[in-house]
Amino acid sequence: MKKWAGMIGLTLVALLAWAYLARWGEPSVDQPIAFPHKTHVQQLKLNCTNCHQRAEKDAAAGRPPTALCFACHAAVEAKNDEMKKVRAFGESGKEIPWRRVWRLPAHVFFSHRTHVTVAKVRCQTCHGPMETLDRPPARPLRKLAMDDCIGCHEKWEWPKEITEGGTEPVRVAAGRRVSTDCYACHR
Amino acid sequence: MALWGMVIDLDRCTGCQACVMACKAENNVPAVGAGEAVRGRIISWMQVLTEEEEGHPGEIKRFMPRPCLHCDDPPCTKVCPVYATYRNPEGIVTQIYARCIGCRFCMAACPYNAKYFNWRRYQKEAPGQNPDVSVRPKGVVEKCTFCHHRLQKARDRARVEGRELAPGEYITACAEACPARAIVFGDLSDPGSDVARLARSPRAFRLQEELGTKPKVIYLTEGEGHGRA
Amino acid sequence: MAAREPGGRDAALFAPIELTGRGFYGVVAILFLFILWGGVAYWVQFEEGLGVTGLHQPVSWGFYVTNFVFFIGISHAGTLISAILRLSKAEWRRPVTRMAEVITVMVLFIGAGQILVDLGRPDRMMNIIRYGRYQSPLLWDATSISAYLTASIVYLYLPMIPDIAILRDRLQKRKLFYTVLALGWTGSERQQRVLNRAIAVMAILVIPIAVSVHSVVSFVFSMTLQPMWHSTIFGPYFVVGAIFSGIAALIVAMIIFRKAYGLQGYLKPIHFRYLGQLLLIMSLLWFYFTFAEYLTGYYGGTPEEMKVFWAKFTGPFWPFFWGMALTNFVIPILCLVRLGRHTIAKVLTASLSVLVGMWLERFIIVVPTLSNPRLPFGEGIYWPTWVEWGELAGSFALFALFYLLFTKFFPVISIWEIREGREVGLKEVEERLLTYLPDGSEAELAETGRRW
Amino acid sequence: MSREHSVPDRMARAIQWGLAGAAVLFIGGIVTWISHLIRTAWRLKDVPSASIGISLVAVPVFLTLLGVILYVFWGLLGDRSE
Amino acid sequence: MRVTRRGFLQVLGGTATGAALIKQRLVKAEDAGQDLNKWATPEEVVVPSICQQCPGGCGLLVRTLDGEVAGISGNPLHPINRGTLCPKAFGGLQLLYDSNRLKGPLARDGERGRFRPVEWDEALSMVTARLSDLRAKALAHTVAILGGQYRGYRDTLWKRFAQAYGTPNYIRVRCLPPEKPALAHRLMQGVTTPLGYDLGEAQFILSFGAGLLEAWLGPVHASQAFARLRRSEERPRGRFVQVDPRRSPTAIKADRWVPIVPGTDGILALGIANALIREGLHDKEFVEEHTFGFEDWRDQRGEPHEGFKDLVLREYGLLTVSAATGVPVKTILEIARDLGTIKPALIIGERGPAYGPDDLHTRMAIHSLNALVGSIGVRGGLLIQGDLPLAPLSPVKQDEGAQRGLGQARIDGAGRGEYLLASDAPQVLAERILSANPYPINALFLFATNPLANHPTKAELARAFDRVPFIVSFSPFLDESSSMADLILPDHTYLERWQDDQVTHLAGFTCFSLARPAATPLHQTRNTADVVLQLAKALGGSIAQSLRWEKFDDLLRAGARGLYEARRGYVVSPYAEESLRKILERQGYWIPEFKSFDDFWEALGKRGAWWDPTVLPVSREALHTTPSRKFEFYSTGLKRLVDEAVKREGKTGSFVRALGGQDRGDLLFLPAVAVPSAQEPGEFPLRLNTYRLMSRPTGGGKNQPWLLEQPAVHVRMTWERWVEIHPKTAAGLGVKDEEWVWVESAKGRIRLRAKLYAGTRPDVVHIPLFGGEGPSANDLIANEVDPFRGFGLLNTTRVRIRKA
Repeated sequence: MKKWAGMIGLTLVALLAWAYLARWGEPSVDQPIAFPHKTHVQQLKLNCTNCHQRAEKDAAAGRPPTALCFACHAAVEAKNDEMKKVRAFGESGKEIPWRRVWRLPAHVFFSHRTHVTVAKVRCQTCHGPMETLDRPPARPLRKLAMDDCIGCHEKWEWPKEITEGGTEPVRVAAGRRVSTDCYACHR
Repeated sequence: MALWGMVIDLDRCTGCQACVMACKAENNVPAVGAGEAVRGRIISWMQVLTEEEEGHPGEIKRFMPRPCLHCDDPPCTKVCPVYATYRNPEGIVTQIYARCIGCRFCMAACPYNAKYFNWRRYQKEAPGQNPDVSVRPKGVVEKCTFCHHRLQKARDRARVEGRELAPGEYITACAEACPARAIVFGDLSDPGSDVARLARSPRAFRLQEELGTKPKVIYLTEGEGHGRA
Repeated sequence: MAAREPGGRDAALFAPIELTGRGFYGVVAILFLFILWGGVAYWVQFEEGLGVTGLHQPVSWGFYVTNFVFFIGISHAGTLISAILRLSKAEWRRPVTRMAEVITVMVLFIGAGQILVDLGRPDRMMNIIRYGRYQSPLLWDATSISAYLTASIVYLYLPMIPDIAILRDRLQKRKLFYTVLALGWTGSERQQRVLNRAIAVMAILVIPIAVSVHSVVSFVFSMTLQPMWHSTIFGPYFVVGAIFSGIAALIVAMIIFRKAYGLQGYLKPIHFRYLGQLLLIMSLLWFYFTFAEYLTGYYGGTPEEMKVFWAKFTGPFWPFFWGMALTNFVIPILCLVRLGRHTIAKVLTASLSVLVGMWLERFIIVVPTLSNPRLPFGEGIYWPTWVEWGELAGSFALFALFYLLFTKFFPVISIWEIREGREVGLKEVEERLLTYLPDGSEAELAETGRRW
Repeated sequence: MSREHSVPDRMARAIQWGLAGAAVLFIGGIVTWISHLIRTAWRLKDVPSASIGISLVAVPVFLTLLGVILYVFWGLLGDRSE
Repeated sequence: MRVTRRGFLQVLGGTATGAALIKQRLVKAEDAGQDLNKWATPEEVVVPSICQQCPGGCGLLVRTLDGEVAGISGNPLHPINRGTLCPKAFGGLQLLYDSNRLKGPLARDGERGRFRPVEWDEALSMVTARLSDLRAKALAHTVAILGGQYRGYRDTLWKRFAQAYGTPNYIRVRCLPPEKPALAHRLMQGVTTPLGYDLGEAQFILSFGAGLLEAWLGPVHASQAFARLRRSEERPRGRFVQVDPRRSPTAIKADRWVPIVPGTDGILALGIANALIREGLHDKEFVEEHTFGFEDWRDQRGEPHEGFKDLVLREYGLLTVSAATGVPVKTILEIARDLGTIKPALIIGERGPAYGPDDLHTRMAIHSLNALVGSIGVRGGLLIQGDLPLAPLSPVKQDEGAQRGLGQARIDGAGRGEYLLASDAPQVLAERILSANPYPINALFLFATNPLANHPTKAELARAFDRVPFIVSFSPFLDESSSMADLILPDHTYLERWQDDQVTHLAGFTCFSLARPAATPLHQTRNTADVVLQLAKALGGSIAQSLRWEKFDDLLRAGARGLYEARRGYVVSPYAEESLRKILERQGYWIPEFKSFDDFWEALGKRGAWWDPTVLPVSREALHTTPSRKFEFYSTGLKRLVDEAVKREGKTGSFVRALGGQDRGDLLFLPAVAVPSAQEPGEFPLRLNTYRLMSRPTGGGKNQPWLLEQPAVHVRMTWERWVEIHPKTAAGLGVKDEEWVWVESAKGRIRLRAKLYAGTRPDVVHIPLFGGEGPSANDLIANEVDPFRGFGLLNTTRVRIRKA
């Protein structure tokens, strides 16, 4: 009798664990090219927004256009297979079929450009230490939840030079804080 | 802080339902299908109601487009058990789909029946939808949001450009589509705005005013007179 | 088997726990069928969404909310009645209280479950706990129902402790179970004092909680601005209705167990006559409240209110409304005015009628208001689907099953209270009676004299 | 009934005290929950008065219930250990 | 703390596992729809386009994301709709992404109705082979092209193709051809281009059954004008009267709804004329100076003729009119007084319902009111609609084969005999094909039309189609007609193709809209205009020479050059710029905006339209191009036509018979409508009135769920079609709301849901012509032909109703 109870209990626990793990586990993403962020950021001293240009211009950061890669890689000698692939894509005029790794739920409005150009949040704050990667990440380096957004929004204070200027964003956010209204982000 | 509101001129409204369809397209409101529609489950954030002549049932007197009225004292938000619907600082009555538990208390409490429920999962993400608005899952309540995603985008643009939101930069899809320009949308707290000026018109009235819900959608009656107000 | 024990006198009370016959399994099987229906219905609803019900715009609440109000109403059977009887030291309560209290506990689970069944996103029900807000009457419900549930369980459990001790000592099976629950009861004086005091406190505490529960349930409706909901007397109206349906449910349960477990010796016609009289009073009280509620609405005559009013009186809901009037008032009155003969049959008829009637009353409160919105919409007629019927059947069956299982673990009539009645009750009553009368005891007189 | 402290007896006592603990946890949980709701309402400026008002009634009721439960546990179990 | 409490409570409820599993399932269910490779927000491009859901011609802005359409809004620069839209426009999204669209060309596989997919090249060569073959056998004229509701260069292209190939049978299947001037306008004013309606400036509008705010010329344009009539800053609220047996949404919005016995509109108009003249409220100056035939007159031979005035005063006394029309005398008088005193007033009869057998004279009677109140050629009245200065195309080269083919009579007989005044006569098409009169049809092209669903003679047409050995359809859907085809070459939907639009009937300004493809084509479909060019090229010879453009956009470009060189008009621009231009242009200045045609073309593509905002200062004389240079109450044009016909065919010729007979004498040329004698109700006591819904004016688009869900605002009905019955009539029949009923006519019967609707005359029932799913009113409509439009009469059928 007791054994049975124990068994049932164990199964239950296992089931629970499985359910939770299954929820957390996200499919890993294989990229068409083993892009090394480390080489580009640490060695070549590129900024994130040098390639991810739309992060400064648009709500979505998007992917860098292949033409941008090709701009450099057309001139640089292709040292390995990956670089040859870049060249091949560039010459064919086709976009590299990058796959998305980071994605927000559809009900979230998130503007990269506000966070990058106005609030000057570092990319790594949300994306994690991308500059250390030799290979593209198979899954997001950091897992973000709503509490992360709110935590930052509640603590955030606008830099002095902006508040003293008294420009619009500060007044919209009612004081030195940014909005924590649900409708600022939910859509 | 802005106070978003809408004026609907019933004298101009022709009951064409352009607002209804504009809203559906803008907000990814699903078509529920013939079977569900017959069961009375059409979702229509903006709905053109027909008012009948008193004493002459069946004789339509006027058309009355009814979005969510975004009451300043909304009966629906009081009853929400999880803060999925509340009046935000700019007067928009929200609906947070990710929070809603689908108890439908707000639907029962809304005297204007402006809230709609996803009785089933009516649609998935598909081409043709507006990417600025999320597709609602089954089991949650949805309603007119005054196209607040347009506000998000407009504000984002203004913020990046380091300026105030310009009047007219943010209007709802229904106001934009209305061929008779019967719907005027804007900031009620700005006394110079069109919407505030029209709201002061002697023709202005609010739906079920006696309930004390203080709707921010203001109607203008039909009638003789001169000029727009 | 029971006869070999000294307590063989109350063998009928032990029998259900000691012996399990074929009848029991038969009943359980039937109940399981209904529960299965409910279960399948819920699974379908969970997969497909609430679309499988008959709900629609604008009738967004239907059977489930009706059931919720109804079941929470039934729960007043118990604890409230038993508490009042205990406090008033009504001696005829002894075989009644346990059954009443069990109803409360079991039905509260079922009632609260209705809300979960009604949710569009049951997976998010934890949101109520994580992000709940007290401005919503739904949270008031959650709080008062959990208080009531806690109190009811305690109030059911405390008077059961001596019985559990008896079972612990008497039965060979489930030794640990009874040992734990008996809390080491030996019947010592101190233990008796503690228990009696606790029961007394609980009896007092449980009454306001019970009243609050159904008031709060009514607030779900009356806090909105909707016609025929937004009413100040909804609180007491619901409480009266709840007690009304509670007594009816209690009577039905008593009659069933009397027959099934052969408890004729404990539950005599006199019990039913008393309960019947109580039911009669509640019927009249219910009628008074209904009358007051509808008269106020009618006299005020606001158009929205009248739309709902006529929808109930002559509109699509007339069969429900007049059915309710018939079953809640006419039939009970006819059955209960003279209880001299065929007491049990009459009381049973009246009770069953009231159960149907009170369910209809809840339905007639929930649905017509929603299907007659203020603005000119298409008025929708609501009719439930097999899913909702399944949930209704399943809920009743689940309740019956819970109750039945309870009787297999614990005596359905308080053994020690019956014994106490036999042993000390008679004397106590006599003494107490004397203190009521003008020629009371000397001490009493002396005290009165001093005060004057 | 034997007075010895047999194994099941000790286990029974453990479970009994466990039950009392569960009651404390349960009602403690509810009280914490209520205070959490007050805090949330305060933070969101969402009618904290309603939360406080209700908690003023609900918390004492729950505490009283807890009191009764503990009183019984203590009273009955305590008696036997004497 | 939170975790403990949560965990604890979960255990308490025994819900932990359940919740986790549930959550798991839901999360999965929600993710399933997401395309994992899709980027959330690709680059957004806004492309101007033209709405093709009705002939309104509104400008669109289509929001696209990587070639996927993400939304439609009105083009704020477009002069027709100024950024606003009607409900149909949004259905375009669902039309584009309709799952029932054909994925590529289909060829018949065995019997009709079965198909196999084919490649475009193969399909085109099949058509070419067939066309060459027929031409070689001197049977070019046996190719018939049925075209639907479209205009502009697609019409030009087909016309050219027919002319170059050598078939006279380019037949349009439209009951309301809006490009032509209305017959009444042509006969009474002599105009050859359509008239424009200055609705926005009118102060009083009297409409005879025209669904002004629903499905008239353009609902958006009309709604804007209506709004201006109702509320504008600078003038008092205008008045609007709707004469209609049905209280349509337009009638609901009117200040006065005049329910009328169907088909008696002309009599009412003459009654109003009577009251106007009797009370001396007509515009005496205009009548005296600009009209002919008002007073009695003598012709060159000295024979006396009765004038309009005498006719009206003699024949159309208010009591007579009131009895015939069911409109109270008081109402007639009040309308006449408003009409005579509120200026400018506008009377609309064009594109109203078919008024019955005496349709032409009814329309003449209605139009004569415009002359009586002097609303011709004035602000707020009727204006002349100028032609677009498009570049003329080189003349069609016709070889011998083409000339021979074109020398043949048209199969539908349009332009001859009783159909002398009709440009197309699809109503008789079925009968002619079936009887091979005057010749059999060997090939049939179906473009933008679905006659087997939308035409009253659909049953006959279906049989006729069986006789045609080769049918090519260009429909993007497998609809009733295309499923009869041998070959389906699916067209793009309008958001995927190059196209133009040339809207007529505006408030005097001219407008050319241009759209380039907004969405990347979803399927293997092709713009039919391109396909026609490809066919012409494959056929070679003079056909290829006549249609020598590579792509349709080359043709558009060639035509638009005319606009660039016209030295007037502008590519639409923001309001401020535009008003400045208007002022300058009124003073005779015109500033070129572009240095080259390429710049012009690019701007046209980016902004969506060219227009000439300046209403040409047209003198009243220019509006009257009749022999008398006046507005003719007595139509000498009609007299000439009749005289010629009599000369040709004799006094009993078919044309004269179609007009109502020679024995009516002068009444034939005056707006005289015979007062019908009272009819016994008989077997079919109710009149059937068909009407067009705002949401579905021209049929088609079965898979636009938003519109089908809420098709009408005045009755609550969804997806299905319905019949509107007056509650009193319904009570007499024992019919309740939403019950099924049989609607029966002499032709057939259909089962519909009854909707009780108080806004109607009790003796009339109404069925929307097009709408949701369900049987069509075409199954009831008697196959009566209107000889002046060549289409069936849609509103004259009598029916009865039984409970089903």
